[in-house]
Amino acid sequence: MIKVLYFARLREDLNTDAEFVDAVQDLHSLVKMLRARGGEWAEIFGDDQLFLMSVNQEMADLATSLADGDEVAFFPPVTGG
Amino acid sequence: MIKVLYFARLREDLNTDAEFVDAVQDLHSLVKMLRARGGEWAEIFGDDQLFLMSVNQEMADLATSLADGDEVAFFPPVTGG
Amino acid sequence: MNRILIQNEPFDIQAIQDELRAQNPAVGALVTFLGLMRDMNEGDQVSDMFLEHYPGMTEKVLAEILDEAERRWDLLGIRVVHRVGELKPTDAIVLVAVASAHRGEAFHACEFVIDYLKTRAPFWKKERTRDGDRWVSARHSDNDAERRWSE
Amino acid sequence: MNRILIQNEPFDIQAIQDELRAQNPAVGALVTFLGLMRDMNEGDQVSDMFLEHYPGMTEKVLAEILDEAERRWDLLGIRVVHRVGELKPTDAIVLVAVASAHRGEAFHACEFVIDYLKTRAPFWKKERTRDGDRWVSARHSDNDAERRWSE
Repeated sequence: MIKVLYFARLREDLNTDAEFVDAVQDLHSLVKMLRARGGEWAEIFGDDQLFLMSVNQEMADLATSLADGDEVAFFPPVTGG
Repeated sequence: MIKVLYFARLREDLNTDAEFVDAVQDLHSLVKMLRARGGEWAEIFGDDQLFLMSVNQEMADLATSLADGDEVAFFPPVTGG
Repeated sequence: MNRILIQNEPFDIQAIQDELRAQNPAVGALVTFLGLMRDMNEGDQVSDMFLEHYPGMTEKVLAEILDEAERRWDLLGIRVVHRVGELKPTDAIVLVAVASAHRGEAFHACEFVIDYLKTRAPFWKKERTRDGDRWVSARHSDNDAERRWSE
Repeated sequence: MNRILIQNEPFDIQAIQDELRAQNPAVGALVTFLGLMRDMNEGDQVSDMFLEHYPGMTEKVLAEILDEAERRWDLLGIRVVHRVGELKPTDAIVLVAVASAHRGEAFHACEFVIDYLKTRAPFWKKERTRDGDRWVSARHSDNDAERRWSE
């Protein structure tokens, strides 16, 4: 299983803060799966300007591979400081 | 008359903190006059790396002209901060 | 030597600066950046703000930024404190303080840390305005500021 | 808006920083440089220091530097405090604090003011070492730091 977290605008728009999904090969596969849910999911995960990704709390990209037990997070561009 | 002030190492080496001298045309003439005193005076005012000058509390150079009542100061390169 | 704090409570600016210089006569320069909440953003009045973050990753990203700053410059201590949760205009949001023997290094490292924090640390601001709540958009100027450091 | 203080007494860093942000929700960034006395200089242990200045001219030169900073950047207040007289290692010698809406301007202006102060304001340091008293020499690196601003 992979733990998936959503933060900020994504958490609100998707109405989800965390879920577990079956392990997939890489972030590309995971994003494709989320996009396939349609509605808000298709909208957000269809535009790579809208989200950033991390795997085990390190910034990642679509090519980053995944393993069982990984923690993935999706969130908008950061605006702290 | 011109008021002449000396600061820091110059004040110590020349053993003078302030004096009044007769008005001269410019800083060039004043420096020449001070150099002519010989000893430490000749040494310091013979090497333009050793002193900076101001007239009425504004940085000045040898070409700066002087008028009766001016306040001139001589001091080493600054080291504050 | 370095310390990173993410907290809901206001922080004590003086205590942090004092700690960096205390009993260290090698410190010749201390540069402190304080980021404060303004009451205006993108032309709108903002009455208050909520700051969300990704606990765990935030600390990890900040620790990497401080490590990189220490690789680049000779430093004698760095402190980063970032508030999360509810904030009001004039509240201090973030503090970055850097101690060094000489000022050039302290200035560069302090600006480097806040520039990288702005583009890499997982914090998100939500503002409350008269027209409702809104998530703050990332600024292009912040990306430009970060890019300077890799030139 | 700006204020320059030359004084024998220690200064209150927190009070100065508070004053610059107090009741001004337009301030988004406050950058503070604190210059401290180190116990080593040019390889020698320094036990204490005497700071001399040219009263009147010091304030005049600093006021010109602050005017120039305000011409170059959009600022919301500058404070400069410089101690003179007897100083010991770890004592704060000088503080430059700059408030602005955005951090880039506050950083630049703060560094500009201290760089110009170092090369233009009539202060002189005399150090006490085991080998006796000595006047501190001007640093080439300070002249280089100043020159950057005219490029």
